[in-house]
Amino acid sequence: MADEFDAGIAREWVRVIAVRVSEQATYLGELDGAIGDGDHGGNLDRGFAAAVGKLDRTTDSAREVLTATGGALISAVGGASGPLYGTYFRKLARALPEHGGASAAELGAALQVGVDGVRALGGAAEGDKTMVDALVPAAAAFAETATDGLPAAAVAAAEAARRGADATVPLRARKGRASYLGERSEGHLDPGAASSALVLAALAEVVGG
Amino acid sequence: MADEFDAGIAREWVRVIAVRVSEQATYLGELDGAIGDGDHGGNLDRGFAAAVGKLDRTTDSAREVLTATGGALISAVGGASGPLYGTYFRKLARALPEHGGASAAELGAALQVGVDGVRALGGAAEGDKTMVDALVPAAAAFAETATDGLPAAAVAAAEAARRGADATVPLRARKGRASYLGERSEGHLDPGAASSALVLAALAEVVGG
Amino acid sequence: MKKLIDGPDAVVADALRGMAAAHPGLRVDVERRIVTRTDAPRQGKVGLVSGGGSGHEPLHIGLVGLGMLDAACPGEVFTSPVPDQIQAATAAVDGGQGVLHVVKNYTGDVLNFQMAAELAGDDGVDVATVLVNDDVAVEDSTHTAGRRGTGATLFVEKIAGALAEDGAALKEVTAAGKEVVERSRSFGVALTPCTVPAAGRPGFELGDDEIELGVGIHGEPGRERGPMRGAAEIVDVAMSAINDDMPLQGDLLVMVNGMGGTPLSELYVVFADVERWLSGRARITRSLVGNYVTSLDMTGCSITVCLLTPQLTQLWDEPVNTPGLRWGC
Amino acid sequence: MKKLIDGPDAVVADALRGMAAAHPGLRVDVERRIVTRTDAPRQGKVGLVSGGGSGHEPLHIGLVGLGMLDAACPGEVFTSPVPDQIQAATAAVDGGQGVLHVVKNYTGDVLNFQMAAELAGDDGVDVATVLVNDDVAVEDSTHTAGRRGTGATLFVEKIAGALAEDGAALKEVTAAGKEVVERSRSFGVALTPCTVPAAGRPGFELGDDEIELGVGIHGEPGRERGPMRGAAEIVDVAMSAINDDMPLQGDLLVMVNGMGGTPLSELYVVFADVERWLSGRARITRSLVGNYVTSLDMTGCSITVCLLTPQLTQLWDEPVNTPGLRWGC
Ligand SMILES: Nc1ncnc2c1ncn2[C@@H]1O[C@H](COP(=O)(O)OP(=O)(O)O)[C@@H](O)[C@H]1O
Ligand SMILES: Nc1ncnc2c1ncn2[C@@H]1O[C@H](COP(=O)(O)OP(=O)(O)O)[C@@H](O)[C@H]1O
Ligand SMILES: [Mg+2]
Ligand SMILES: [Mg+2]
Ligand SMILES: [Mg+2]
Ligand SMILES: [Mg+2]
Repeated sequence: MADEFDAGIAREWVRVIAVRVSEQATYLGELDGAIGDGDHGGNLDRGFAAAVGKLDRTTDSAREVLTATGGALISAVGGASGPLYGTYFRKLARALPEHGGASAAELGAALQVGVDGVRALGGAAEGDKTMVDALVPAAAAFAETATDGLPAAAVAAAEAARRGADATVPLRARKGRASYLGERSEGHLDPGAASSALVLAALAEVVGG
Repeated sequence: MADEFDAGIAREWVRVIAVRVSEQATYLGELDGAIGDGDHGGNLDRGFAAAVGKLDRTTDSAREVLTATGGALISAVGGASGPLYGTYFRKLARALPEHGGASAAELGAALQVGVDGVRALGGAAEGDKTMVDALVPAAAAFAETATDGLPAAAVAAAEAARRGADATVPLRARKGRASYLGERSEGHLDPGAASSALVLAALAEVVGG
Repeated sequence: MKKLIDGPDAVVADALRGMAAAHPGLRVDVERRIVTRTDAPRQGKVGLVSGGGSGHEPLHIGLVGLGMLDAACPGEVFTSPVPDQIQAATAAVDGGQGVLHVVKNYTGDVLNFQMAAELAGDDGVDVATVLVNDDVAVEDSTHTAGRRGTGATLFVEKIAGALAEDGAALKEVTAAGKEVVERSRSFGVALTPCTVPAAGRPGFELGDDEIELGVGIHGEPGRERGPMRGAAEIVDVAMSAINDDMPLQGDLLVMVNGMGGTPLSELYVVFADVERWLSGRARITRSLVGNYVTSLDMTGCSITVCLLTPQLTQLWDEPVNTPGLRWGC
Repeated sequence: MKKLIDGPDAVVADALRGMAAAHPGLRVDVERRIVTRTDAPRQGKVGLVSGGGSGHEPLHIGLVGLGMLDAACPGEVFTSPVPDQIQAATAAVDGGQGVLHVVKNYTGDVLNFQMAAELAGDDGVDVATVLVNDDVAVEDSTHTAGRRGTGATLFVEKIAGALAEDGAALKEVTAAGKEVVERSRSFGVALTPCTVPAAGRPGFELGDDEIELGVGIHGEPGRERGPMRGAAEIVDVAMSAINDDMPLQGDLLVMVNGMGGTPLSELYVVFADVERWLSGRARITRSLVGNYVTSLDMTGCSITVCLLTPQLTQLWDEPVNTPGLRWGC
């Protein structure tokens, strides 16, 4: 049970995401195969493996850790999700204190800044059936429950992300590759929203929620 | 029951070959598919259809009828069998009397000349697993029984061709496409030998044997 | 899956090694995945950079050379290249007159090239972008990611490349590229799906008597799945879709492009049908028939049409010397 | 069977119609099935005629033009052309210096060209023949029809074509063609079979994990059927077979040729492996990677190697302008 989101936890977060993504790579690929091109699992697997390799093991700044993670994702992924998740981590990192760790409230604000970065870059709004549909409610839930402490806030965020992801199923995609399908995109879980739920679940896991 | 191989019978021979080849095209193609490239049925179907279209309907010379048939085969087939059957008919035609029909003895000698043409052009000897294995015994049987009359000689030739064709099954091919297969060509009926048996059976049919 | 490869993850690097060995006229950086002309950067010449997922060869790596691209950045199979890679390629071909990025309209390509352009801008390189979105099978609305970039990419690379070779400024080269995009449309058809090496099985399924009309170059589904039919009927669907979107008239550049697994003879059959379809409406004055913008081993074809102008025709005709496209030298 | 055609029996004629529309620089006689250079016959120049079954495009109809063939005669799919057709093509390109027939060693091709040569001889045309038999997968003995003609046909057409373009006499052009045959060897591998349109189903069957080693360009079986393996191992089988038959040394021209259904990227992977296999033994100084001598939609590739001499290299480099092969002009 952590009270502060410090560099060690940030590193652990990235490591756990990498493990979960690798475990779920086939599943994420299948989700993407249904309404995209099937590479989302492979893309994130490659990306987070690179991020683990680029973890700044010396710094005590969570901000530096996650900045490196964002950069690694951008440099290693290539697909739409690379720049988007890369931006998410880089923007949220930049919103963290320059040195040391962050409080729950600070992390909550940072997650919000991360999502704003994703929205600005990709142009997707809520309801467009993208990762935004999981990241937005997650950030909101985290901020709302931040006063209950890091673990509780992370659990709330993870749950919100999961619900947000599940809610993409009936939607018609308006962004990304799935939008080519028009109404045929309905009835499928968005792969990016699914991986976002996984990213937030990993956070809850590492802060001991 | 015909006593003379005249122009009318020659035309009927070509027409019946065309019908039988067309009926057996798939079968001949399958034989060729097993040890060649599968087009023997289509080749002969195209060739004899062209030959029927080129039948000289005005002449009373069997020689002229079959010369045109040979030419049509050469012009329409393309595969190995085109020049070979074309040569067979052209050479045997040239050995027939210039005008009118031929006696059984004359036709027997002509069939022999036809086979010699095939051997000279293709370089195949008996036992090489080709049409030669059917055409050679057929010509020999015809010549031997010519004194019994045209129908009897034609029946003997047809039977000899059939036996000769069947005897190609165990042989290893030494000519044509099947020779690439080496020992894998053993155990298959040679398609050209099979079609030769059909050509001779058609002769027996039209002379009323 | 049966493929002539030495491991599914090594395909891109191994193919680049093969290119390096086969084309001494190209500089191939296998490590960084950049193919450049050996004479790059050419001082005073606008640089042309393109790239995208691998699996569409000869696009883009086979279109580097005189009169066309200065550099290409291949990504993983069907995955866009990354910003660092594009930035490095951009830097490598900047001859002081700026660099044009030719980008196919897919979210991944757009975002990665956009980030690269920002990085290159930070390095002081003047970067412009032409976004190719020629695929009429996709509804073009604010409710989608917009039309996909397919066959017209080759037209843009050839024509902008010729203009850059002639010494035109970045603004002109960009304008010509955009003009080609505006005047070009494509429509694709898949008869059988393709298999990404890393996936090991076909990306989608098609019945024995089914085809995908309006397919993308990654096998993305299109307008409809329908029964198999003759080439002339398929051509009618494709040409009607193109013509409805951009009425065809005057002089045309037409490409009948194979998806990778279709024999050349069939592409010529399709071209004959396209010519018949157009007769009385427009005139094909320039053409390409072959495998240019492929989707691995997919069978099928796409048809791309560009409404020519005298200037575009002239630029099309200028010399080009790349592994995939060559004439005039 | 799903093919982009308008009826299985019309493929050859329809593809020729497409060629006619796409290549105004060629004279295409759809009726008689002859493709000729528009400037034929060229007085004082030896004419080059080749032909064979269709389905191997761009061979031969796509290799007509400056520096290569003067005429090509396509037969039905996988069936040799007929004597009248070859005779007509021969007459059409005879510029008084005689005509060379480039013939692949298949009984059907040999016999039909032989008859055509006799007919042309009767017309007073001096005809010589180069028989191409480069396929080492076939045992070469008096007990077979001899080795099949495959990839080296393109080498012969290019090199003899260049010499003819230079104004050499029939004897010299023929000798150069024969020299190329003597110095060239090929080996092919099929991963999946091809489907002849008229047959409607694959010509042979291969298991999901099986390949045919030493396959011919019509899918004829080769040395052995074996389990699927990596590209480097396949290259080892092919190169060892070639090297056992003709020790490789010095400067080589190497073609890695796709069978029609294999992506270009895989052919480059194979080329990289060939280069690695040769390292320390010989040097690739000229190369071709692509679909040149195909077998409809078959997947797989063939490797063809020619031991170069300075003269052969020079002839290879001379300008060529055909739909399928073009450089130097
Ligand atoms: N414009 C966008 N804004 C936000 N997210 C997007 C956008 N476009 C795509 N995505 C997300 O990216 C996911 C696909 O990622 P991935 O498969 O890795 O990339 P690609 O589509 O390039 O193959 C989608 O499921 C969606 O959640
Ligand atoms: N050199 C030859 N001499 C005699 N007959 C031959 C020779 N080569 C092939 N044949 C015959 O031709 C038949 C094959 O004919 P066909 O399939 O029509 O031609 P292709 O082999 O060109 O496809 C063989 O079954 C064989 O009987
Ligand atoms: Mg994807
Ligand atoms: Mg045959
Ligand atoms: Mg992708
Ligand atoms: Mg044949």
